[in-house]
Amino acid sequence: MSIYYKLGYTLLGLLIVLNWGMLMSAIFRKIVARVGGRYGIPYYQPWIDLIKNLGIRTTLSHGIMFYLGPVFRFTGAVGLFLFMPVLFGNEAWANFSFQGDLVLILYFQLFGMLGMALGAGEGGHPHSAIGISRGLAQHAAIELPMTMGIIALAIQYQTLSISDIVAAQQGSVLNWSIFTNPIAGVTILLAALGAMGHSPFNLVKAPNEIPIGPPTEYHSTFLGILMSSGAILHVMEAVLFMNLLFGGASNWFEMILKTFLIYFYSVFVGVVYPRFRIEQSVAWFFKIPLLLGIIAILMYSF
Amino acid sequence: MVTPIYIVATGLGVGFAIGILKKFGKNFTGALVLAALAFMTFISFQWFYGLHYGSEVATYVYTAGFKPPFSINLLMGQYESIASLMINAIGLLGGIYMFNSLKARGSDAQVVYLILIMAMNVLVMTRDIFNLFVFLEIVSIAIAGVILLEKSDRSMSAGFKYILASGIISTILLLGIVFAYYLTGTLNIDDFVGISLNTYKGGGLVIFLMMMAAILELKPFPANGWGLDLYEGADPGISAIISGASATASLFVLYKIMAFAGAEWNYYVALIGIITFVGSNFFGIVQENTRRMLGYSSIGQIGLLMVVLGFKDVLGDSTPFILFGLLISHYLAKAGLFWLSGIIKAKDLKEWSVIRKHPYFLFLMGTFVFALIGFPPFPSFFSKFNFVLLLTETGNIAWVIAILAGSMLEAIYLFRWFGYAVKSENSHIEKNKVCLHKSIPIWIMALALYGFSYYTSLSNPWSIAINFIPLAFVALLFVLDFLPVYIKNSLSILGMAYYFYLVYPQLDNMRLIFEVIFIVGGILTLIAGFAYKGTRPGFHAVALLMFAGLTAIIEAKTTLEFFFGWELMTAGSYFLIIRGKRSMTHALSYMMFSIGGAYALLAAFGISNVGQINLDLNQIGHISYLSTWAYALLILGFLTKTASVGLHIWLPGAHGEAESDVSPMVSAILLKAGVFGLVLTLIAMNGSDSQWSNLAYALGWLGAITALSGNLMAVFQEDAKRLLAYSSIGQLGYIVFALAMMTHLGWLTAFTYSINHFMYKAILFLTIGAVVLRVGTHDMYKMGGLIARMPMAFIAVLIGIIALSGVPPLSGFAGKWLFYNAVMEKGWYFQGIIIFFSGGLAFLYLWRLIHTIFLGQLKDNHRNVKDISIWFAIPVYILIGGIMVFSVRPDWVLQPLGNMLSPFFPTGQLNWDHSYAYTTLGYWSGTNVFITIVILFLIVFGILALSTRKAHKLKQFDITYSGEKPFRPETTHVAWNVFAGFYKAVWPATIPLVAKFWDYVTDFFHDGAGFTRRIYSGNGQAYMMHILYFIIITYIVIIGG
Amino acid sequence: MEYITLGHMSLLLGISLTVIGFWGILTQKNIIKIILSFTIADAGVNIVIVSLGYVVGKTAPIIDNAVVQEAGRNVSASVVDPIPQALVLTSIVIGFGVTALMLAFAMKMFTAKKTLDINQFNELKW
Amino acid sequence: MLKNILIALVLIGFGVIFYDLFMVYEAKTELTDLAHYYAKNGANEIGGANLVTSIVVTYRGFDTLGEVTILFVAASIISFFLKLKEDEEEKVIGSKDTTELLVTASQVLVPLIFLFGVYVFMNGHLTPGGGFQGGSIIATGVALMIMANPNFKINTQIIHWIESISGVAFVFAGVLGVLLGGGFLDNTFKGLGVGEFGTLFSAGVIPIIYSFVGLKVGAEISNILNKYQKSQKSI
Repeated sequence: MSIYYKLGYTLLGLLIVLNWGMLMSAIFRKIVARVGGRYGIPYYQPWIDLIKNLGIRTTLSHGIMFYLGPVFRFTGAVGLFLFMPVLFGNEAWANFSFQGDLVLILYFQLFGMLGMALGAGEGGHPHSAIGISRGLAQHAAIELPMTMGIIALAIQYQTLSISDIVAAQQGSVLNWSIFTNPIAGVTILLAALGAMGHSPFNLVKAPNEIPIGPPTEYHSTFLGILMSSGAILHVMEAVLFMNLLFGGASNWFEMILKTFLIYFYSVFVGVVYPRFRIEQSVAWFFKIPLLLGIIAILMYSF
Repeated sequence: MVTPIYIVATGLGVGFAIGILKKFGKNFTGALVLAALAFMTFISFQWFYGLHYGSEVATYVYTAGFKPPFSINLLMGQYESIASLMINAIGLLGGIYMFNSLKARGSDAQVVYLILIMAMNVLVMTRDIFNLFVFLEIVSIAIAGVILLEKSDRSMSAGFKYILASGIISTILLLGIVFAYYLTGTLNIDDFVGISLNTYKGGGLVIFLMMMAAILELKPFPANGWGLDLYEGADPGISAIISGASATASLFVLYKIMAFAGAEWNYYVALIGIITFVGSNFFGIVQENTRRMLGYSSIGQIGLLMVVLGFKDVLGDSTPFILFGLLISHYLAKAGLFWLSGIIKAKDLKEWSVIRKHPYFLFLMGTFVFALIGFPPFPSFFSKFNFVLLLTETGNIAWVIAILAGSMLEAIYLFRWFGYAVKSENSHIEKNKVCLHKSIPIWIMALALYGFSYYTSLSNPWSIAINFIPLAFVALLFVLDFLPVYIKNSLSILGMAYYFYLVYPQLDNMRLIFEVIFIVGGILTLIAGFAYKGTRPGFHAVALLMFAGLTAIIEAKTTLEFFFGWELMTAGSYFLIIRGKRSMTHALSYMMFSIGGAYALLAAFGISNVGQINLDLNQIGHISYLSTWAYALLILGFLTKTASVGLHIWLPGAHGEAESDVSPMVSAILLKAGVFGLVLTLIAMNGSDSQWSNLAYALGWLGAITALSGNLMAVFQEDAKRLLAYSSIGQLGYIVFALAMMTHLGWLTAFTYSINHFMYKAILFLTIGAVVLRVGTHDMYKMGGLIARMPMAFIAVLIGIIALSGVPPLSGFAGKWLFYNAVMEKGWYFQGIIIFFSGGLAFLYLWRLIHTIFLGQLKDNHRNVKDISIWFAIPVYILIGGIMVFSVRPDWVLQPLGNMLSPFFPTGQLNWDHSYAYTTLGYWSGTNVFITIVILFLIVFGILALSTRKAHKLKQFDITYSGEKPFRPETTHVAWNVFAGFYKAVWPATIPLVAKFWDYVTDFFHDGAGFTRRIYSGNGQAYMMHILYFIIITYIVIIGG
Repeated sequence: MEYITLGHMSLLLGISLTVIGFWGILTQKNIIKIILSFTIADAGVNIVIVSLGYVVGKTAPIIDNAVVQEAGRNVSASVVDPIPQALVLTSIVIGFGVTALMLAFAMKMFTAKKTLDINQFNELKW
Repeated sequence: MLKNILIALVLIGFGVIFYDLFMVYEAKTELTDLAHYYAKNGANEIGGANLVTSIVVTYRGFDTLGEVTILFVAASIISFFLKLKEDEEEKVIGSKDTTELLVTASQVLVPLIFLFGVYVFMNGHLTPGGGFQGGSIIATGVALMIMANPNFKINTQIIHWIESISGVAFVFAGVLGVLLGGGFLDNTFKGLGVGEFGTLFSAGVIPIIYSFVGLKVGAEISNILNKYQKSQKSI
């Protein structure tokens, strides 16, 4: 298939993912509101916001890095999509995942994060800095169990290629890693709570503490870009876990279903549990998840 | 050829004659004495020359016209000529040095001095044991007299104690002599050698008495309190004579008596020697008084020489080389130091900082100190090397350990002293005035030292191969030190470039990589040096010294050359590090770890030669005896340079406090020397048939823990350069870990990391250093918002941290990707996970680095700082270019690396399909990923640019914070202790256990020495008791036992 | 040691004098007494030297009429060993020199501190 | 207390060592070869009746040179060590005047003592005695004079002259030995003849050298005594 077809498919996929991501965030906010006894926003609110933000023509900038922050962020999000095989067994939807494997994904997540951190930094707003420092600390903590889980899977399947991992889980539901390798699966899911960044691990944005944290100074187009990349990122993280643990997806419906469940698993946890302080969340990841991770790997060390 | 008897005749004749001539005034008599000494020196020199070049043969001088044993005869042989030349030469120079102090005491003092020197000559030459005793007495009395040149109660009581001690010793000696005569009926030493005394009834006892006297003359530990008081109490000039000439003479006496004492004494001499060496150096570390400290050092050195004498049968033909190498270094260096201590009137070590007011003296002091410790190119270096090798060859490993331990102790206090001299506060001390006649002898000693260094290196069959061109270049730079920076800098760069051009054809790929890192890296960092004004005294010479050492270890074919280069590199880097503002203590600990490591290497090289001497560097690939230990020692030695956890405590301070362009030299470049060493060792280990898997496993864990602790500590630094220093520790941890995996992928990772770390750490250190030069502080929280003032620096740091963090698309990711594959393949999951976690931590400190310095709020006092100096920017951007190339075409680097490694690790290579790299586990195309990401980036950027093209820059405080507009950067810039929350979670892991441990060790030694040295109560009777007990205990050990 | 000769007795005397001298050196506090103990030890050693040169029943090594008449110019049969006597002469003189120097020291040390207690002269230590 | 025990142990230890030495000793019945040689040839090689003197001055003349040097060094050290400051030079040693007996006795005895000393070192090669003994005897005379009169002034100039001339002469004789004779300090000077055995002018130049030694020793010791006496002024 020629590169143009591929590009076409990719753009289409991106569009789907973007919208699905925005819908999910809308649903998320709705649920949170209802749990809080409020009515909540209409489902189309994110689109309105997005259009509004993109519509406003900003005239303000804190400088070049501030300017580049969203670019990094969006590139990171889209890149994640590009390097991730979204649907299994369909070359068209495998995007550019032939260019790199799991390691690429793991490290490319950080691309957007880093750029965002720097851009927000130049904004010079204390809240941004505070949010970022928390985010980095928490991410480092998440990294540990997450890596352990993923390594355990990689050992199990003796590969670092996501497509191969997915392929290995085909056939029956029982072939899913979550069943074939439950400990690693649980480890990853616990770490995923942090990765998704909902309460109790939402200290980074921490509404009503450091209002939305890093992006404090961003507005209009910048904010629009940030929102859309956020939406994409949410979906892509869900997709990652789907591919690793839940046998991937062979069509869009399956993909949407699975990502929805994965995503809302973290949302439900979020609405139940109050927010952790940073040292609490870090310490939390160093307890149960770490222990499970160690066990998961010990299983393969002998 | 003037017969040596004229040495005596001149000495005594002039001495007696002065009684009449004194009315011509003290200057005249003084000149006369000097003339006599000059003549004596001339005589012994011509004999030395004649005997050394074979135009003369060893000659007996008969007195009274009768042949021995009926009359006394003297012998002038080769060793005699050397010894007497040494004695007379130092006598002459000392006479010049002390001209005034002798004059002040009148012609009588001058006479005593002259006769002292004369008598020592006779001690060396005489072959009659009783005559030996007579002149020994003359020497003792004369020394007791010259002590009094210094008019003080201290010197007086020191002299008295000395007389008491020597009185006891001579009593013992006399008893031995007369009984020897009683038994054998002769007093002639040659006869003793002929007829073995031991065969006589009671002969052993007689020998014992004579040996005791001879050994006690050498001030053996601990029966040497009187000797220490002597060194401390006497005029420095006299101390120089005692430590130079009298020690030489006494050593010769011992040598003569050992000739007929019988072989069983060798062991005991060596034993007493090693006890003296270690013991007195142990006490030396707590000395605050310079002269006493030098005294301890002298006694220690003589102890070492006793060890050599004791092993003379083992060492065989190389005994003279080793003995005289050590003796001459000690003789020249110690004389020079004592004389210096006479000019620099500083009793307390700390006050030596005043020497900085005489830069040339500082240079001399450095020369002497390094010669004492046995650094190249000084004779002691070659002697120690040969000594250790020959000892290990014959399996005396315990002795080697003891010797190295003693040298280590000596290094501790000498370098502490030197550190004070170079660094400690000196504004409150006023400069001493220097008279020419005092400084000339010191210069002569130093020049002689260098001369002998060259001569020894030639005369030592093993060291001929050593390449002295770089050293010569360094020497040239020392000479040209007065020139301004830009000349010296250009010169150095040209020199290094040309040298690189010379050597690179001879190097295989692996060595070439390191040579490039060392030399090209060196050139790049030197370019930054153009930013400095003035002459920058001493910098270029020592920097080039380090690079000379680095290239020497690359080119080394033999262990000797390697060790030579290693020590040069250590010396150079030490000087570079100690140049930093507050780096006295750090430089010291750096030196201690380096020397410890160097000695570990030396011991390992020795072990690799057990059984047969084979200097070929590949010999470490075929270690048969104790191979695991040898490899452990080698690895340990190299880990001190890679600053692995446990041996790392020197690094943060040393790198953090160093000058802006020195930090990259010692961080990005120097650390790779340790890596190179590890690479050599592991290759050898891999090829050898020893059981190394456990060793590698331990090394792997060590690397992982190093990576973790290094990065973790880096997270909590407030000082930018220390942050980078800790990050270096972490990065080196990765490399060590990767090497320890001992697989193809592992080594590929290691080399990738080495190259990457060289590039981005150079970028970061250079840029941060340049920023520090502009803003004048290391503390990040004092900076902020600098992106507005120095965009060039910001971009550099941005690229640097992206590369370091390993985020795609930059080259850092290549390392990470390889790492995952290597770890998975090797199966070291836990270590691997620790490594990856450390990689995560890297983000924390990298973000902090760039954020607190360049982002956030600009401080008022930085509102108009300029961007970093262009001279720093040039190398930085060249390196950025390098990173970019590596990022776009990783295959250009990785493929050759792979080919290079396949001979060592044939299995498990990377497979390449165009730009795609495949392992059994994963795949990755650096080029394509780079292209994809860049395109994506540009598209998004374009869209944003279109939509926000009218955007204008806001002012600094155009933000609202807690409902109002801030106006102080300090209150708005989140910079101090930003990871407080994280710290609350992980603080237990940040306790500096290692530092605590080393502090404990230091205290232990310090207190131990401080307590035990109290046996030197300063009471004359106690000292005599020590002597008598020394005799009795030795008696019990040797005869009674 | 089948029978006690003059040699044995003087040797014993010499040795015991030496030990006594050592005793004095180690125990006496007064510098002058220490010096005297030294001379005692010296004397002991000198006696040892002489007694080692003793040959049973021989006379002094001076070729005078006594020696000549007794031995008809075969001197070696009639005199004791002259060498130790030569040596002892030397060692006596050396002892003299050392003692003189010590006394000078004692004198100066006394003028310096107005005491002769050796324990007062340990400002150099450790 | 502990100190005394330690001392006792030291003495016991040395008792043991010396006892072993003592056990080494067995009474000699004939001379060693070396001594035998001296006894046999000493007389005709050197021509001195006193074998000890022949050994001291000739065979082991180098030792003797050493002894002289030791005395000389000691004297020099003492003379710059005990040197007085100018103001002290003039002081008068305040001591109770010495007894009539001592003064008179000294006036009578000192010349005799000197004479005896000279005799002893002149005849060193014939009778027991020699340079050192003679010199010391002379010095006792000086000591007596000093005792008789604490403020007695010795003419140091003369002492120095005697001392150094005789010293130089000794060394010079030694060097002559190298030039004329068979080696340094060979004072038989082959061809000069050793004179008629047993008389004053025999044994080559031994009497002369010994006289130099005697003078030198006497001078040196008197010098030392002189310094001691003076240094009381500084107390």
